[in-house]
Amino acid sequence: MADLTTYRDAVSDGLARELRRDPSVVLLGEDIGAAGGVFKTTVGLFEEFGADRVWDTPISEQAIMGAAMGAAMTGMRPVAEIMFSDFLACCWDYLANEIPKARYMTGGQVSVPMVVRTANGGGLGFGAQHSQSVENWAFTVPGLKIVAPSTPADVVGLMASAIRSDDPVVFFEHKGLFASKGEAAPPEHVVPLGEARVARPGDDVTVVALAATVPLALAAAEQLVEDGISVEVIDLRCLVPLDMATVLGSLERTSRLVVVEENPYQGGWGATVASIVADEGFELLDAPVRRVAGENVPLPFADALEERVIPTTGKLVEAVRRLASY
Amino acid sequence: MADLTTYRDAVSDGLARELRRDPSVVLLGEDIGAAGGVFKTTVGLFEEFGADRVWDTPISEQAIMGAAMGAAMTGMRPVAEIMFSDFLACCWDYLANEIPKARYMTGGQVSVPMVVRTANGGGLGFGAQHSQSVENWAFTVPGLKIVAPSTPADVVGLMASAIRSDDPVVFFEHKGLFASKGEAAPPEHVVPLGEARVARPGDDVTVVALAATVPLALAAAEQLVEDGISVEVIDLRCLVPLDMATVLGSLERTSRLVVVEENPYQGGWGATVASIVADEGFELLDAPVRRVAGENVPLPFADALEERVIPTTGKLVEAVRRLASY
Amino acid sequence: MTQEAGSATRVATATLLDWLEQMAVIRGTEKAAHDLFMRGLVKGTTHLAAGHEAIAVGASAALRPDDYVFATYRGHHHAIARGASPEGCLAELMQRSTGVCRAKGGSMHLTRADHGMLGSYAIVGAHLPMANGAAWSARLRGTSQVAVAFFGDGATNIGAFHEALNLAAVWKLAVVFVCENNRYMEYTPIASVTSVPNPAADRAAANGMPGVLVDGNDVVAVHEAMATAVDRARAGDGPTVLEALTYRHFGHSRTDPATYRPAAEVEEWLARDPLILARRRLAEWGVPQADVDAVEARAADTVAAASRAAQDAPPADPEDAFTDVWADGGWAWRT
Amino acid sequence: MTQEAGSATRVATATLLDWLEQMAVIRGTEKAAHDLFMRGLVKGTTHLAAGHEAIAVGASAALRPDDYVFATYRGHHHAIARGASPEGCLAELMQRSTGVCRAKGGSMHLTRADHGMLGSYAIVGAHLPMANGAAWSARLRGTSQVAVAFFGDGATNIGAFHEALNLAAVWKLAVVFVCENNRYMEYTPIASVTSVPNPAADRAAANGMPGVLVDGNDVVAVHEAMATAVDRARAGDGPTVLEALTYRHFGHSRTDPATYRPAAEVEEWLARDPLILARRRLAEWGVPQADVDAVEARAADTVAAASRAAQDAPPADPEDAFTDVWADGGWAWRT
Ligand SMILES: Cc1ncc(C[n+]2csc(CCOP(=O)(O)OP(=O)(O)O)c2C)c(N)n1
Ligand SMILES: Cc1ncc(C[n+]2csc(CCOP(=O)(O)OP(=O)(O)O)c2C)c(N)n1
Ligand SMILES: [Mg+2]
Ligand SMILES: [Mg+2]
Repeated sequence: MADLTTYRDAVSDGLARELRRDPSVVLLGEDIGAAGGVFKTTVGLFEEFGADRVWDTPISEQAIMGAAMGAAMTGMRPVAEIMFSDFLACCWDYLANEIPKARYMTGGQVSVPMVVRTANGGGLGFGAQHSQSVENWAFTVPGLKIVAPSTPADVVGLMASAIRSDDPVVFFEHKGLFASKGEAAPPEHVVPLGEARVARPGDDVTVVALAATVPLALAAAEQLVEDGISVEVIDLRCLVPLDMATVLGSLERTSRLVVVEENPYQGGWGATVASIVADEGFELLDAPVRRVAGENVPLPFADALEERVIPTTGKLVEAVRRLASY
Repeated sequence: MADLTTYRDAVSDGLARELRRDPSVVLLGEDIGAAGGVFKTTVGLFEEFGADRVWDTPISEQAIMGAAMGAAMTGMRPVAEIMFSDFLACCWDYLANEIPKARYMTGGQVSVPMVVRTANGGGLGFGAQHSQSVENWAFTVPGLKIVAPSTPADVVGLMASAIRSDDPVVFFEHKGLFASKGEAAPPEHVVPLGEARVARPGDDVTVVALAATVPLALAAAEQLVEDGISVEVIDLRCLVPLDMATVLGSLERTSRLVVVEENPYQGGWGATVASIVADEGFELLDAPVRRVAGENVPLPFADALEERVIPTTGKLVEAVRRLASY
Repeated sequence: MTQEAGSATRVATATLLDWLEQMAVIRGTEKAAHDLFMRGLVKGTTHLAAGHEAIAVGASAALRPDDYVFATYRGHHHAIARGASPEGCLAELMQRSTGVCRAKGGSMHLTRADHGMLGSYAIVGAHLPMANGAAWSARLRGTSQVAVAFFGDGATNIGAFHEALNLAAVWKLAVVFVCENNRYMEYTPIASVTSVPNPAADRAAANGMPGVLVDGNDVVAVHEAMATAVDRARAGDGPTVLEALTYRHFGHSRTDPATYRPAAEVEEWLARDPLILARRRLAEWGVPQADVDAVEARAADTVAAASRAAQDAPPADPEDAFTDVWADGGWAWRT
Repeated sequence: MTQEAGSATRVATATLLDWLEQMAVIRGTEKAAHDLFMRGLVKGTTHLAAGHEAIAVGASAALRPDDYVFATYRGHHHAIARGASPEGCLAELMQRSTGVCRAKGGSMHLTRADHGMLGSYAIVGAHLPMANGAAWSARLRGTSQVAVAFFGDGATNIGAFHEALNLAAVWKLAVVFVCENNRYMEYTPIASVTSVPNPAADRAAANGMPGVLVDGNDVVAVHEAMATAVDRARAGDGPTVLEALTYRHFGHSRTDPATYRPAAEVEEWLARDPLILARRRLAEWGVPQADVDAVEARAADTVAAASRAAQDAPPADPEDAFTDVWADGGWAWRT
């Protein structure tokens, strides 16, 4: 079996590979230099690549995003870190109004090949302002590619594609996965953007998952074997491009869909997946479309409360069971 | 017949009524004072209520939102104007992380009874950064009530409820409707939050609309009479609270749903409506659920291009026709 | 121009003893939080303010009970200085139903609204504009309340800081902006990412208000500088930036061993511990050691009792996850 | 400290004649835009820069062709000063396929990337951090390009302004921040909502850089002050804030009659029209009126031809709505 590595180390590995390959790649963010990042996802990069490639910034999220954008427009491939994804709110103008629109509104004169990396998601007791899954914010904005890997190998392979992309990419690293382990990425590993992965094949119910809900879905699928329910787990990997072909293809066999997403139900990306299925896949369906999502409340601090409002294996198992017997 | 008034004048009327009624109501925003607002939606208020009730601010969207929040926490009912809804991106932290979470994360110690008013939507050739429909951004955040009126009377009635609400409300005024006319609101007019309005009853297809897509849907319904298709148009009025009872009730009769929303398809609020219907209303449906939404591109400047990417009566007519014959 | 504030006044001995006791309670509570974390009883993240006590106690002593305070994720000291009980704070950290925020906020969001402690906010800089709002509201309601925002050196480089200062000056709001300059953001020295030597005070002139530097480890000096700023604000003369120089005793948050700080620097600042400075001053004033020991012992008792009570308190109620979204107490978002 | 820049140097006569011609082309194009709007040929919103010409022309004259410029929604003058053709600009406003942005941007987003004119941005303040990025990139790539952000007085109160200045100073970036202070935001006087008299220059010191005031209607003075700032930037000595005092001849945007401005103020500034000032200087230098008339006539011809050509150009292609979302030219977001 291949070497195991953590998702956390895969982030710095993925960054290091691109920094080595392409001198136009440059990193910036808060505490990412000598400190190695507050999540230890840039450890060793400052040492290997030096202060000219790895830049510490002030606490100025707008200045970070603007600097990355200006540099991307003029020949660099900057990778900006926004420490917690909740803080995207402090520079949302850049993701909502500037970066994704520059090419379009200049009639194609300008490219913005940059990546925004950010630690996303809950489950660690960080409370209402440090635990959100905000990929649904980015999903509202045409012009952004959106990546959210679930395994260490995908972190590396998707990071390569993200950095090499001539389009702006928002790269969500899930805080709850940093300590998780998986096979290390082979050399030159590249995973194209927009290709979902069938994480577990199955025949009865299709479960569409992303990032931290992928291991959750796999655990649920394992449990459901006992019920005699065969679950196909699809890891979307990206929200844009969105691989609906894989989802609809799976439904041709299963006819039953559960989407499991960590962000709140209202305005969640799972709703878009569900609405496409309810339109284009209507004739495939033998049962209602279900969504297991975050509850529509802010995230509470206490573990016992947080557990109540984010998706869990138990909740998904329950939802699949009910749907299978519909 | 009752007096006609414009949607634009209804905004200042709605504000004036609450300013008269409750001394704790106070307005702040850019150019809202003597200038009467760049959309002329605060005309006359500075003159009637004076500088102590109507405050001009610098171009500091974060300072505006923070001031409103701090004042709301300490006994006032501020109404903040963010000139174009696109600029919510410049103070998104307040809508995403601060205002909607304060009550919850303090265990109920704090109330934030404030309203954020903003001019939303396209169709006027203002280009990529001044034309967006961003109610889908707000919809991703639990803890915000979301209002988007379509008629002058609703502007007044929903403004009353929004300002009197002890919860924070985002109030989207549609730029494309400012010049439109409708019956003036009677004295003491109050429309409760979260009650959809059947704008036109019908039997064959349910069309769910909001703000500027309501008149668009009504025009389509009128056109479709010639096809012998009877359309029920539901004006949601609010996204939160979301009146799904009215939508599902209508589907019990029509069994066919089209949602028409101006924001981009990806991440649009219509997806959430569709996903609820695909779940709870699955057995009611005789046909796929359709969404006529903005295309997934930034908004172009030229009229002929903008027309291609936002919902139009023609596109809705076509969608309903195809669905009716499904 | 940035001014330097001294500590000229001599406060009453009893006052300084009281301040020492408050500082000792805060220090003890921070230590208890640390110990409870080591024992696995405190989860999530915590940002201890040990070392910053003189700022909270000195500044709060210059406020009226009805004034408003807004703090950061590093806010235990302000919560306690404004009257939150150590028990309520520790219970919050331990996810007990008796926590000040019923375990829904956690360490980063301690709040006691009934004491004018209007919350702790975890997005750097976001609460400065809120303090403006509270001061604006006080003006509108015709009270003479003052609002205070406490924030770190790192917050001075974020946009909200600038917007807040400008609006406060233009509207002549009764706000005091208190920067706790502990020389570091998370792990990065503030000097390495800031364009001026005194990140808060040196920006005051750019927004037409006084910028004052004060020794943040000297509770008497903090009180004096704060009293001046508060008087100015209450008199309607507008806002002040007060930059208090200090140092944190622990790392940034519970996972940080703070190895990036030079040993000599740490030593120098530990020698200037605000409790040591207060004790030294009491000794200089001839206050008997026994009196000092008595207040410190009482503080230790307070903390021990608080820690016990918090540990004995019932866990948070999971059903509370679904309360307090809306003013009606519930969370319904649709029909 | 805010400094005042004079205009000491005497530029060559031919140079000043050239600048006058450029200013006349800009003025003529703005007038044409206004007329075309009155005739219903220009839709959407436009923000005319008539009155601001000396800033664009004087500043651009101090730049190299490979330097970078970022402007605002009020950016016609910068686009033209950087080499965008009046025809391309008017065609953009008239929604023609020959518009500089193929009618996808409009008046507020004029861009000529091949001339280093990297765009016009319509969210106040957002482009200042971008200019930092371009300068940072130049440093990383080892070129000596300079980046310039032009912005209004109103932009100085928004957070991005402060964040941009600080980072530029800390990283010693080759940026010049040029404020076009025309005394008003949309309809509100900047003085009524700003805490210092010179909204940009008085904030420079708070971020450790020089802040310079210059007469923005004197093209020679603007050029000189800009040249100093650009030299400083190119030499690696870091950023400068340049605040150019000026006035707009039209209202804020096409719907604004600008009745909020005192008649005497308007008169005073119209008398200080940058074109009048340039003509007067040429006369003082003894340049024959015929030479001046010749360049102005040529400018008028340029504009007239541009306006005709733009009117004759084909309308924008509706299918262009679906291009340029992604680098591959398309807009596919799903399979
Ligand atoms: C907008 C934003 N950016 C980044 C962070 C992450 N963060 C939390 S604390 C901190 C350092 C703050 O330093 P300082 O203001 O000096 O306060 P201190 O922690 O030293 O008290 C950072 C970067 C945040 N919470 N909010
Ligand atoms: C963030 C943001 N807030 C508000 C606006 C609306 N707006 C457009 S121009 C303008 C006035 C800007 O004034 P100034 O910076 O002085 O530039 P000028 O228009 O005078 O050139 C305002 C408020 C905006 N575009 N962006
Ligand atoms: Mg600090
Ligand atoms: Mg201006």
